[in-house]
Order: sequence, then structure tokens, then C-alpha cells
Amino acid sequence: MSESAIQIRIGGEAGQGLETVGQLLARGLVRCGYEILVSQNYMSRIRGGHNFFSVVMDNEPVLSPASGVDLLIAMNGETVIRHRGELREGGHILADASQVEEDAEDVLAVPFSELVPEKLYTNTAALGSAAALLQLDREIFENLLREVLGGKSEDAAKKNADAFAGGHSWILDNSRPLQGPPSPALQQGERLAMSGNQAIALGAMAAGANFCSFYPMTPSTGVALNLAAQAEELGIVAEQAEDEIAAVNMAIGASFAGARSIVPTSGGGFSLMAEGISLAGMTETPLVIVLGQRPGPATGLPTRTEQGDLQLALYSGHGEFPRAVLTPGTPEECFDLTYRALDLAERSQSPVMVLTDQYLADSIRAVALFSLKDLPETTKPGTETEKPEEYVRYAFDQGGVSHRLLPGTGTHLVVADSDEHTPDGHITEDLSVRTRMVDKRLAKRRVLEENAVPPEMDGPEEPELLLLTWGSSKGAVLRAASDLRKQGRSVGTLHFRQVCPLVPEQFLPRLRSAGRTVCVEGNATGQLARLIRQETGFTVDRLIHRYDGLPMDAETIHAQLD
Amino acid sequence: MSESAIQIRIGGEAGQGLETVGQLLARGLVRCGYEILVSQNYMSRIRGGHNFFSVVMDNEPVLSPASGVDLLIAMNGETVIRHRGELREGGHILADASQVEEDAEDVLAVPFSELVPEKLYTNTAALGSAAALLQLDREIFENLLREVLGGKSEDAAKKNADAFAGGHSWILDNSRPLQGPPSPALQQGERLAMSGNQAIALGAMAAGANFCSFYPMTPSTGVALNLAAQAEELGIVAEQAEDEIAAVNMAIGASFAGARSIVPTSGGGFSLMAEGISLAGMTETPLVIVLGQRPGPATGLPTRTEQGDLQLALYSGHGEFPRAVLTPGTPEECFDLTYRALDLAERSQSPVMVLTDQYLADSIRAVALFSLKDLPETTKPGTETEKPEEYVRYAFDQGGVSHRLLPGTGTHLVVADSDEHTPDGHITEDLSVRTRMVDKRLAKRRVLEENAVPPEMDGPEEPELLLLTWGSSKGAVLRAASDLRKQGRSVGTLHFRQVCPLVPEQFLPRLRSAGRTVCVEGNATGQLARLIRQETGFTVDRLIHRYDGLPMDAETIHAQLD
Amino acid sequence: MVSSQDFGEFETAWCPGCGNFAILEAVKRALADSGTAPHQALFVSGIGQAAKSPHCMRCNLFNGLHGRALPVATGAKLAHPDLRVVVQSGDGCTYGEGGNHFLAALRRNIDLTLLVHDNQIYGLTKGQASPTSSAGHVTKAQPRGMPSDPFPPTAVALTMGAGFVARGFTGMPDLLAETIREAMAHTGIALVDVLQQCVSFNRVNTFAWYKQRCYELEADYDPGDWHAAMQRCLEWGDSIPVGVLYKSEHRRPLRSYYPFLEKEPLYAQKRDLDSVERIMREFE
Amino acid sequence: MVSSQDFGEFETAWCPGCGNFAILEAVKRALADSGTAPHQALFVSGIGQAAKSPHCMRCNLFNGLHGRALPVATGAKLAHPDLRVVVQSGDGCTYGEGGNHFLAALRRNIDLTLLVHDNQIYGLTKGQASPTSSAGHVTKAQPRGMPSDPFPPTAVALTMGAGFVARGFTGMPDLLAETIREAMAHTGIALVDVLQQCVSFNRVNTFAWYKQRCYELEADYDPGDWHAAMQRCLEWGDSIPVGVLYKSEHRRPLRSYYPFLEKEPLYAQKRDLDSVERIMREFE
Ligand SMILES: Cc1ncc(C[n+]2csc(CCOP(=O)(O)OP(=O)(O)O)c2C)c(N)n1
Ligand SMILES: Cc1ncc(C[n+]2csc(CCOP(=O)(O)OP(=O)(O)O)c2C)c(N)n1
Ligand code: SF4
Ligand code: SF4
Ligand SMILES: [Mg+2]
Ligand SMILES: [Mg+2]
Repeated sequence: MSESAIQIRIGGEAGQGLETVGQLLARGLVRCGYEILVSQNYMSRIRGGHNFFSVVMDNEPVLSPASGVDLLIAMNGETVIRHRGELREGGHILADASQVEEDAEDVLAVPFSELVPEKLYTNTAALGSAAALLQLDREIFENLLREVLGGKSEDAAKKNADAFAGGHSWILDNSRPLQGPPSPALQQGERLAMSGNQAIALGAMAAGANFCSFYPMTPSTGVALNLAAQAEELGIVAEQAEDEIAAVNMAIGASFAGARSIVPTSGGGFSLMAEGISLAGMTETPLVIVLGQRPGPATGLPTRTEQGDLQLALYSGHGEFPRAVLTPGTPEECFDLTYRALDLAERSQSPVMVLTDQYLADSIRAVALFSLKDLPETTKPGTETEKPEEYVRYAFDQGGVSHRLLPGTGTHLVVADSDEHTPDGHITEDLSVRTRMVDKRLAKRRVLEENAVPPEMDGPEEPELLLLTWGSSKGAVLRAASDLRKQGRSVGTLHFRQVCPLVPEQFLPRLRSAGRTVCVEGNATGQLARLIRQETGFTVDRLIHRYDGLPMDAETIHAQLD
Repeated sequence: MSESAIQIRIGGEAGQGLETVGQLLARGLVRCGYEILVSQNYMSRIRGGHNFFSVVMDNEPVLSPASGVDLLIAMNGETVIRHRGELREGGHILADASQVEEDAEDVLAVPFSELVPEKLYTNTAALGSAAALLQLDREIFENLLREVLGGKSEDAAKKNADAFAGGHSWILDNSRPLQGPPSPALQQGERLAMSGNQAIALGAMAAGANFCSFYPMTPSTGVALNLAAQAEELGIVAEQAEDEIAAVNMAIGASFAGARSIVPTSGGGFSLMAEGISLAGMTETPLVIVLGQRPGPATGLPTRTEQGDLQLALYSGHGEFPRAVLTPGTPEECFDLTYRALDLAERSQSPVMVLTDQYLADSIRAVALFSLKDLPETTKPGTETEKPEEYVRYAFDQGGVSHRLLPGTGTHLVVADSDEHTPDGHITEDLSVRTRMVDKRLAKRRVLEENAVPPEMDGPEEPELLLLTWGSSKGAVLRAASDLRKQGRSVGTLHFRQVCPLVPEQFLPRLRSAGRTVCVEGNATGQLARLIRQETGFTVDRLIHRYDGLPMDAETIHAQLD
Repeated sequence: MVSSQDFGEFETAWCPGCGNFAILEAVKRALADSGTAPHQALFVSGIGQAAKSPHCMRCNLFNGLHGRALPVATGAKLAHPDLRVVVQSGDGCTYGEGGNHFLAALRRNIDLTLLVHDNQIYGLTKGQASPTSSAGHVTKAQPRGMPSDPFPPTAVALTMGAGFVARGFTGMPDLLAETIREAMAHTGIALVDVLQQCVSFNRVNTFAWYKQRCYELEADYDPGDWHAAMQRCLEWGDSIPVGVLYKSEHRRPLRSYYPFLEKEPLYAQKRDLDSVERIMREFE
Repeated sequence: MVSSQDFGEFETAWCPGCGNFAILEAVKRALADSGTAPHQALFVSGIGQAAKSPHCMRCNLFNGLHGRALPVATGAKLAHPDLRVVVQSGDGCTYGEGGNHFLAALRRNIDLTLLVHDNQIYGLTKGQASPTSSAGHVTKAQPRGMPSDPFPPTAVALTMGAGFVARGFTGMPDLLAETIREAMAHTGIALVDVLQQCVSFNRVNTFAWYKQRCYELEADYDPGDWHAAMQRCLEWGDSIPVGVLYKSEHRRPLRSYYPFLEKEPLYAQKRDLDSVERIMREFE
């Protein structure tokens, strides 16, 4: 984040259309060439309460949420009261004149009710005012409005355009533009404004996922809805299940019969899937689960964020079987790792988990267009065999990963069993077969290790301070490291994009070469730090953590480092 | 196990009444003053197949299952075929003449069909023959038969007595008694013949458990059935639930309303309870789950044994909250630790897990009568308060464990919530309350640590070799250590009766003082060894393990040590 | 005398115009009318908009997991039978995630009142179809319209042998309060499926939609006639009967299986070590 | 031509005299009669004695978890609609642990045959009560007799709008084979609840007990009459009607919600990166 970065906060009640303004502003800024980080902060309610969007705009990548507000867009009075204290020197409040009484110098009380054709359009007018204040390219926003809100009806398109124009003009007439917004970044080719959930759905589509069974649960429902929206065009079965147990078992059944399955959920739902995960392990059926974390235990804080379910993902399901756990930290990684997860699940015939959290799932950033043509081919199950009579599903002689045929694609028979089984899939109580089958299943760990994504390293080879982290805390760590380097300190970073299986050679030398190691996690107990010690014996020197429901940010790291 | 110990094996089909013979022999031997270890080996079927009981009788405690058979009681031909190879020098086969053809010197083909009034009583006759061969006190067995099988009808009692006498006399008339059975141990006061499951049920009853919700699952159903059998006398609600999710939630509801709850299950059912465990963590409701392990993943080997669910017990349930995991290794420890678990759950207002496995659950040993009068008092929830209007369930100022009142026992109101909540139990989204509540819940870890059962140590202070283990592998480890000591080696043992929370001061010095450390576990991946490294950084030198469905034994340890 | 005010007034998190407000009021009135003081009642709820209701009144409360209110309530009622237990949750919570417990609780005939806020939608998670959503109902999760016919809660309860089956509507508040009161007075499980508008996410079954169709059962309707009740349970579409559809006390509630519960609740029963001693000696 | 022998003969793990043998034979005959070759059929089962059945014949098989056969089958059928999918499991598995999936599958009207081996007991775990155990049935887990009335599977299926509801009995093997064949021919979910003796653990509902009570539906019985069917579903005790109780194809099976499935099964559909590209650009 550069010196000239600006934070815009849009606050109001649930139901006031904040989400629309937030999304439009995000996309508009990206089209204008800015880097952004748009994070959502909402309560578990549909109307009322207090929700807000934070939009950081900059001319270099925005890594971490930050404090301080430069432009507060207040859709109601409460927003002013709650966020005034965060206003930075020279910041402005853009408020609906009919909602706020305040009459301070820094308050621009816009008479939205006079500027819009109907109250419904207040949010579009606010967008217009913001665009004017920030000196953004008007035409880009007008086009965007037409594309996004114009589809419904001629009338609505016109009213939105009018509202935008009203808000825009009022600022031009009554105020000066904001001091020093960043200038757009240099052209970097086409870009998208995309959240983690959207990137996961897109990555799944690109990998050919065509079966999504789900039970709605914040913050992961969006993954399913994004897939459902494209169901017809892409041929995706997106089936709402009666509960999470059904969701995971349906996905396993679909996968067994040849679909590429993905199951989005959150902690509570994931807990319910434990037995199903074990079933995927035993039957060696590919399964991808997206676990969007939120603060627990139990129902916890449904609309907030946390990184508290790492150990759950590592160990849930009874018995012993291999698995992989991927932990993206940005929308780009969400896309890449979901793509990879779907391939890896098939390649290793094992359950693969993708861990996100509410912050990553919902926050929007500018990302470069994905080059779909360059994606590697993915692994596929077989449909035919030369000697169908001889086919056995769990053959021992193929190094753990036996040849997986689909049922009903030839005269061969496919038998899968949740009991311990012989190579032909039939239930057995022969204890020597048992041992060999356990060994065969565990041998697949090698496949997973060979495909393990190494942690991402940054900074000097032998840093005085090494910050390690996983998943969505990545940005905060990169930012904090960059801040510290500016102060002249030697700081390295290590971001785990995959936490299981861990391949010590990929990171242990770096841990050992650091002067001091600090693990940064969005949970109370330091789950990655414990895992590293379990797998390597290496003890991290310190833990920096946060578990109040908000995302990790650079400021928290700085505060706890001192 | 002494030199004179004898192993008796009783084999046959499911449905031939093996269990009755096994149980009667066990109790009779204990009454005669012997030490025993009776382990069951059965297939997942009701009739047919091949099942067997192994009975070791000795004059000193029998620690580990062992190989070699001295007396094979074959209820069918298959038993002879399967187990003949295990017969030791001088061993005998006692067989039903109508079932076996074999006519070797060591085969005593008893014409049971001629000795019993009806085929049904063959097993009792076999018991009579065995008693005669082993020179056991006839009267003790006759009394036992009357007590156990006499209740049904006069007629049945008589027929059993006749069958026993028939089998007994035939041996006296046609054979010599077995060479060198051990002589009974010195009187040690009154003793019981008890399995792990029975000891758990008894420990629960002693601790005042009065609510058991369960869904049948091998090997834990017995715990529930033992409680159900006493339901009326002790006032225990033993309710079969529609599924395991219901079982755990019922137990939580009952506990909330003042019952003392216990929920027996196995891996698959435990997996389904994960969300409920998290609920107990969040609502701070006492909950005891008995997890009887069997080989997984998924359905696995339903009637065999394994220690593969340690990590599952440690981490299942989303979010972060404290818990305890107790791991008894003998029936005595089953009793003690279940008693303790029920108290600890209330004392810490947390979920507490007791881990057994099929071997421990089903195997019968001689144990000294428990001194019920000397049991410590258990913690109880409150029912009254002086200022009912001021009562808040989750008060912050009581060091983690807030005062727990029951609902409906006064005019106070008790509000418990699965969402994050304020001290009065109501749902909140105040993020500073969140942090304090997380801290409050995690502070209970101290209570758990203060009450942690230290690992049991045996052997020299600074052994050359230290064998560490947990749960049911204890006996095998003690036995192996004793064997090795006899060979002049310096061997220590460390048995973890509790694996969570671990208190490093309780065992780390011992680990460090050992020349070499070897962890012995009934699983494939070495879960305790990993846990110890996670919690202490200490790396165990080696792993000895077994995962073929059979219990750990001293022979496996010796074989893998070399 | 207990009055509706004893249950307090609290801030709620619901949308203005939501049907939950009317149900909350009806519950308070029913409690007051049946002379139940706040500390005598235990509410158990799941997760959803409906499930937040008991947070908005004074009572004992266990607000558990999504779909799992019934087993918690079953455990609590067995442990402490003197409590008046009310389970309050949404259609998704009760008939979706909690479907198996719904069946089991009906069979168990556990003595509690099951109040389902049936808005035919998942409210809290922003408008996916629920089991009671109509066929064809379009949502973001069902973009081509709900493919299945709706779950018929009252008919299933009747088929399962429930002894008290009723339907309520937020637009008939007096009848609703009275129905809930009657349900509380019933021994055994009593289902009240309450039709409730969700102004934010259900644009199909609006208040007006229900208003147009709901009618009160005739004064001479006989709630003891099972077949007539089945007819009314299945009546849905142009007209929807509201009130007590079926009522009978022919089934024993579960509690009678545990005779010792008649003496005292579980927390008050003394641990009987003499009996434990006797039981232990069975293993001698 | 497919014949019963094509499905092979295997060793089983059942008790001699168990009703599972008769059901296994009936299934093979029904498959043969409907011209289904082993590789065209996918059997999905849960856990229990009944659930072991498909291990004893040649077919594609997914033997999953206790209670979870239906969702696995649903996923498989949606992924590969050409497979003839049969779900085979016990009463405990289907109506107990799997109760919620039973309700949901009926509502979904997924195109499969649901064959429940209803021995009114948990066989594999040695004789605890199942949801269909009679009231008063004494077991080790219910030492004072089952306190609840049994779950009525056919009546619930009918109430849920199922289009094919039948009852079978192992003592009427020809009728059973024919009923299963008819169920397989039905489009949408078809329930066959098969009364089956458990010689080891159910001493109440023995073969003789069923034999005495079961009668075949009259030749002129009209399986299209819902109310008559309800009457017969509820008929239980001295006489128990056996055969196809209800049949109607008025409901669309779930598959029609996914029109692209008519083209090809999911495994055969090509990944369409051009469409993905277009969708990606919606985020520009
Ligand atoms: C195990 C689990 N799955 C999913 C959720 C997410 N969730 C919360 S409320 C809800 C649906 C609520 O619908 P309903 O029960 O009808 O209540 P309403 O909000 O409509 O009153 C869901 C799916 C959850 N909290 N827990
Ligand atoms: C999650 C889970 N819970 C419990 C079990 C144990 N279990 C196996 S089979 C069974 C009951 C079987 O009864 P039913 O379905 O009626 O089949 P049957 O044996 O009578 O044919 C149970 C409870 C299990 N395997 N998994
Ligand atoms: S979303 Fe619907 S159910 Fe929820 S509070 Fe708003 S109107 Fe009520
Ligand atoms: S226990 Fe019952 S159901 Fe199981 S095989 Fe034996 S007779 Fe059949
Ligand atoms: Mg609802
Ligand atoms: Mg059964």
C-alpha cells in the first residue's frame, strides 16, 4: 500500500444496498486501473444492524486491511457515529442529508432524496457522489451501471443513470474533489474484480467441476450460488442437499459415477461431514471440500472471520488415510488451488480440502485475467479396459493409486466398499489383507507429497526475523514485512499455501536460517505453529494472533511484535 | 505371565454359545483364585464364520495377549484346522466328537451329543470337560452355573447341571488332567471378572451417571446395554437415539437440565458427533463420550481393534475450546477414568472423551473389588442462588469456570447459546466480548491441566530403553519390558492414561533421561508420538506399531525391536 | 398470575414487517394464559431467524445447533420433566437439517411443544429454498425453480401418529396464541406449524398470499377424526385451514417408559452406592 | 437375454433361515426379468445385514456408510443417469440413521428403486429395536419394551407424494420378484418395504407371524387410488396387505431439473473453456 492509498468506507443498515455500491465501486475502480481491497463487515441479520464495506484504492497491490478512513460514505446516522473516530486528517464524510444531522466542516450532507427518482436509488446516487469526489472516470461508471443494473428494465436503467448523475453533479457543484487520491496504476492488461468465493467457483469451472452438492452456510454459500448460476451453460449439477451429511455423500456418489465433485461448507457443516470424509478415504473416491472458516465453536460468529479450523481439516474423519489441505491466501490462489485440488483429488483418489475464511471468501481484489488456455490438463478416471472380467478396483500392484474405472461405462464391474475389502472391493475380514490395504492407502501420501505446493518465500535468505503464516493472513504478513524492511530490518516471510502434507525440505532450512521466527495466525491457539512442530520438531519462537472475528492486518502484527 | 501360565482357546461358529462358555470360564477361574485375560476375536456376523475366545490363566497378573495354545476347545472342525498349528508342546485339543474327524493322540474327542440332554447344552458340557481337565474346583462352577443359567427355569438349571456333570465325568473317566496348570494365586480379597465395557458402565454408575443416549455401534453398545439393564434400579435414562447426532445433542440437553450424561460410540458415530462436541465446548455443557475404537476408515473392521482415533478425539469439532481425552489401559483404569471423566466434565464444563478399543472393551480380567465408599465426592451443578435476578450463566469473574445453575430449579433464568454470547448467554456480535469469551473458555484448560492424570512410570530412573504407550497397549508394553529386564536390559515404561491436555513436566524429564525411546501404538501413523512432538518438541526415536485389527502384544514388540 | 409483560421486551434483529414478531407475541400470550412463569419454561431453539425468538423474551433457553433443537429438548425434558419445554425454530431447521429428529420426536411422543416458524424459505442465509418452498419457487440456489413438491409437515405428523397437529398463521394472532396455549396443554408432542411471511426473501408466499387463503377451521370441526384431519392437512393451495387439525391423547408420552421420573427430576435423584455395590457383585 | 444366473452365486455371512436369502434371489430374478445386465446396474447399500446383499451378486456396487446409501445413490444417479440404480439396506439404516435422507429422496423423486429389508430389528448389531419394531417389543436395549409406535414406512412415503409404494414379504417370493421388477420399471423413486424374518433376533415378528398375516392385494385392487392406498398402508396387525400399494407417474423425477443430463452423463461432458472464459469476463 502506497502513501497515497485511500480508504473508503461505506456504512449503513443491512438492506440499504451497500453490497451493490461496494461491488460497483470495486469493479469501477479496477476498470479505472486501480488496485483495490474491498472487505465486507456484516452482521448476521438481513435488515437493520450496522454493516460496512471498506475499500482501499491504491496504485500498487493492496495487501492488508488497514485502519483509518479517508472517505466515509454514511447511508445512515449510525455510520457517522461509529466511524467518525477513524477518520484521518483531511478525511471527508459523505452523508445522506436526510439521515444525518451533523453539520461539521468535514461533512458533505448530500440531499440524496432530492437527487434520486425514488428512495431505492439512493445507493446509486451515493456512488455518483463518491466517483466525483475521487475524480474517477465518469464514463467507465456509466457503462458499468448500464451493464450491471440496466438488464432489468429500461426504466430502471434510466433511473439508475439519473441517480448517478444527480449524486455526481451535486459534488461537482458543491464541493471540491478529495485531496490526493492515488493515480491509477500503469496498464497491466485486462483485470477482474474478484472475491475469493468467486475465484473458487471459477477455478472449479475451469477444472471441469460439474457436481456441487451443498447445504447453505455462510461464508461458503456463494461458491455454490456462483456454480448454480452457470449450471445450464456449463452442465453443472448444483444440488441443494437436505443436510451436510447428504451433501458430502452425494458428492462421493457422483464422483464414484464419474462427476467431478466439489462441496462448499463452513465449520459446522464440515464437522458433520467427518464420517463422509473417512468414507472417501476408505473407498478412495476423489472429493473436494471447500471449508470457509468462520469463528467457532458451534455457531460462533456466523458472518465474521477466523482461521480456527486448521486442525479440524487435518484430522476429521475416523481412521487413518491420506488427504491434502490447501490454504490459499488471495483470490488468485483460490483459483489456482481449487483447480489443483480437483485434479489432485482424482490423481490421488483422496479427499482434498481447500481452506478459506469469511474475509478471503468475501473480499474483492483486482486480479489479472486467468489464462485458461494455459492451464494444465487434469487427471481423469478411466471408462474402458481391455479385459473387463479381470478388472479389480483396488489392485495392489499400482503403487497405491489403483486404476479407477467408472461403473456402467463398459462390461467391467466396479465395487467400492466402506468396510475393509479385498482388491476386488468386496468386504473381507482377512487380517493380512487388512495390513496390505492400509499400506496401499497410506502409500498415496507419496503422490500427495510429490504434488505438494511449496510455501512461498519472500525476503532475504537468512532473515533476522521470519514471519510465517498460512491462508488469508498472507497479505497482512507481506505488508508488515514490507513496513519493517522500510525501517531497515531484515525480514523474511513464508506463506503456506498447503499445510498437508507438509514436506519439511521445502521450508525447514528457511526456518532454521532465520534469526527469530514468528507465526502469524487468525486463531487463539497457534495451529500452524503446532503442526510445524509436530511434523518437524521445529519450535517457532513466537505467535502473533487474533481471534476477535476480524481479519489479520499489518497493524495487529506490528502491535504484537513490539 | 508366569512360566506355568496356560492359554485356553475356545473356538467355533457364531451362534454356538462361545460367549457363554468364555464368560463362565472367566468368572469361574477368578473365583478359583486365578488371574486371567480373556480376549474375544469375532467376525462381523451372527451365525457361522469363525469366532474364538482366548483365556490365559495364571497365578500372576496377565498383561498381554500371547501366542501359543495349551488347550484348544473346538466346537467345530474348522477350529481344529485353524488353530492346530498354534498348539504348544504337550497341548491338548478338546473337541466335539460329532464335529471332528481327527483322531490324533492329542485330541480328546468328547461325545458331547451323548452327554447332553439337548444340543443346546453342548457348550455347558464343554465347560465341564475343561474344568475337569484343568482340575478346577467343581463346586465353584456348579454354583456359578446355578446363579447364571439357573434363573430361567428349573428345567434349564437341571439340564445345564447335567451337561456340566456329563462333560466333567467323561474327562475323569477317559483322560488325565492337563499337565501343570498354574496353581491359584494367593487370596487377595474379593475379586471380579470384568471387561473394559463393564468397568466403564460400573464407573459411570458409581459417579452417578443417569443419562445415557446412544446409537448402537460395536464395540461400545455394551456400555449402553449395561446401563440400560440397571436403568430402573438406579434411575438411569438409557435412551436409544435415532442417530449419533441425536445421541450427543440429547446428552447435552440432559446435562444442561441437570442429568449426568454419558454417550458411548465408536469412530463412525464419533465422527457424526463432531458438531455436538463443538456445541458442548461453546455452551460449556458437561459431556462425556466413550469412544471405543475399531479399525477404520469408514466401516473398516467392525469387530476388531485399533488405536487409530487419537487425533480424531483431540481435534474433532470446529473452533477452539478445551477438552480432555482419557485413555485407560485396563478394566481398573476404565472404572477409575470414567468416574473421573464424569466429574471432570462437570468441573471444567467441557467435553471429556474416554478412549477404549474393541480389545479393551471386550476382554475380561480379574480385578479387585472397587471400594465404592472411598470414592471422592463429585462436582455438582448448582440449583439455587441468593440473587436469582442477577444470575448470568457465563460470568467472567470466576476464572474460566462460571457458576453453572440448572434451569427450573429456582426463579433464576439460565440461557445457553451456541452463538458467541454475552455473559448472560445472549447472542452478541460485540467483538470485544468475543475475545474475552474465547479467553474465558480457553482459561479452563488450566482446570484440566491441574486435574491431568500423569502418565504411569515403571522401571529404572534412567533406563537405557524407554517404551512409551497409551491406552490398551499398556499390558503388552509392561510385559515386553519385564521380558527384557529378565534378559538383563535396563527398560522403563511410560503409559499415558491421559493424552489431553498433556502436561510436559509430568513426563518430559523421563523421556529426556532415557537412552532410547520407542513409542508403541496400535495404529499405522504413530499418533501419540506425533502428539508428543507437537506439545514438547521431543522426537521419539522409534515407532512400534500394528494395524491388522489385533491387539498389541509383547511378541509384536519384541519382533519389531530387533 | 403471569402476564405477557413478565416475558419482557427486547430488541430483535428481524426485518420490519417480519412474521416473527407476531409469533413472539403469541408465544408470550400463550405462556401467560397457561400460567407459565419465565423460569418454568425452557425454550430450545436451533439456528435461523426463527430460532432467535427466545432470545427476545425472558425464559430459560438453550439455543443450540441448526437442525438439532429437538434432541436437545428431548434430553432436557427427560432430565427435568417439570420444565415446560417449547422447541422453536424455522422450517429449514426443523424439516430440513433436522428432518430425522422430527420423525423420531413424533414417534417418541416426547412431551413438548414444537413451534415451527414456517416461512417456506431459508431466511437467515438469504433466501434458498426450504423443504416447504413451493414447487417452481425460483431462488438463487434454485435458478430454474424448486423441482420438488413441498414437504407436508402436518400430514407427515399425522401419519406418524402425532396426538396434536395444528397450523397457525401470523395474520390470525388470537387464534395463534390460543392454538399455542392448547398445544402446551397437550400431553405428548404437539406440533404447531405457523405460516409466516418473510418480507425479505419469500416474494411468493407473502402475507397477502396467506391472508387470501387461510381460513379458520369451522366451529363444528372435529379434531378427533383422523381421516378428516388428513384431508385438511393436505388442503393447500386456494384455501388453507388454520387451527387445531387433530387432537388425541391416546398415545403414552415417552416419559412413562421411565417410571422413576415421576418421583423427581434426574438432578435431584441421589446416587445410590448400595445398588451399585450390588450390581458390582454380579461380576464376582 | 439376461438370466438370474448371470448375477452369480456367492457365499454369504447370514444365518441359515434368514430372510435375506429370499430377497437376494428375488432381486436377481427382477433384474433378469427386466433385462438388466450386471454392468448396467449400480447397487448402493448402507451398513447392516441387509446391506451386505449386493456383495453376494455380480453388479456395480457402492457399499457406503450406515444410513447414507440414499445420498450416495442420488449423486451417482445424477452423474450417470443411464445406470439402473437400486438402493438396498435395512430398516434401521434407511428409516433410523437415514431418516432424513428417506424424506428428502422421496421429495426429490430421484429415479431409483429403494429396497428396504424390513426385519423390524437391528440385526448386525445383535438385536436392538429398529424404527419399525412393534410397541412393547423387549430387547436388551429396550428392557421394558419398545415405548413408541412403529414407523410406518409406506404410509409416510405415500404422504410424501411418492409415486410407487409397495410392500413385499419373503414368504411370497414370486410376488416379491415381480414387485421389484415393477419398481425398477417405475420412473421416479420406488419404495419396496420387504417384510423379512430375522431368525436370530426378532422372536416377535417371525416368519410364521408374517405368514399368518400377509395377504396379496386383490386382483381388482386399484393402486391409483391414493386414499385407498393410505388405508392399506395403515392396515397392520391381523392382516397385512402385500404388493403394489400405490402407483402413479404424475411427478417429474429430479433429473428433469437438469436438462443437460438428457444429452450425456457427466463424465462424458466436455469441459467448455470458452464458456468459462465468458463467465470470467463477467467480473471485468
Ligand atoms: C450445520 C449448519 N448448516 C448450515 C447452517 C447455516 N444456516 C443457518 S440458518 C439456516 C437456514 C435457516 O432457515 P430456517 O430454519 O427456515 O429459519 P429462518 O431463518 O427462515 O427463520 C442455515 C442453512 C448452520 N448454521 N449450521
Ligand atoms: C454411524 C454408524 N452407526 C452405527 C453403526 C453400527 N451399525 C451397523 S449395522 C446397524 C444396524 C443394522 O440394522 P438394519 O439397518 O435394520 O440392518 P439389519 O442388520 O437388520 O439387516 C448399526 C446400528 C454404524 N456402522 N455406523
Ligand atoms: S429475512 Fe425474512 S424471516 Fe428473516 S427477519 Fe427478515 S423477514 Fe423475517
Ligand atoms: S441376524 Fe437376523 S438379519 Fe442378520 S443374518 Fe441373522 S437372521 Fe438375518
Ligand atoms: Mg424459514
Ligand atoms: Mg433390520
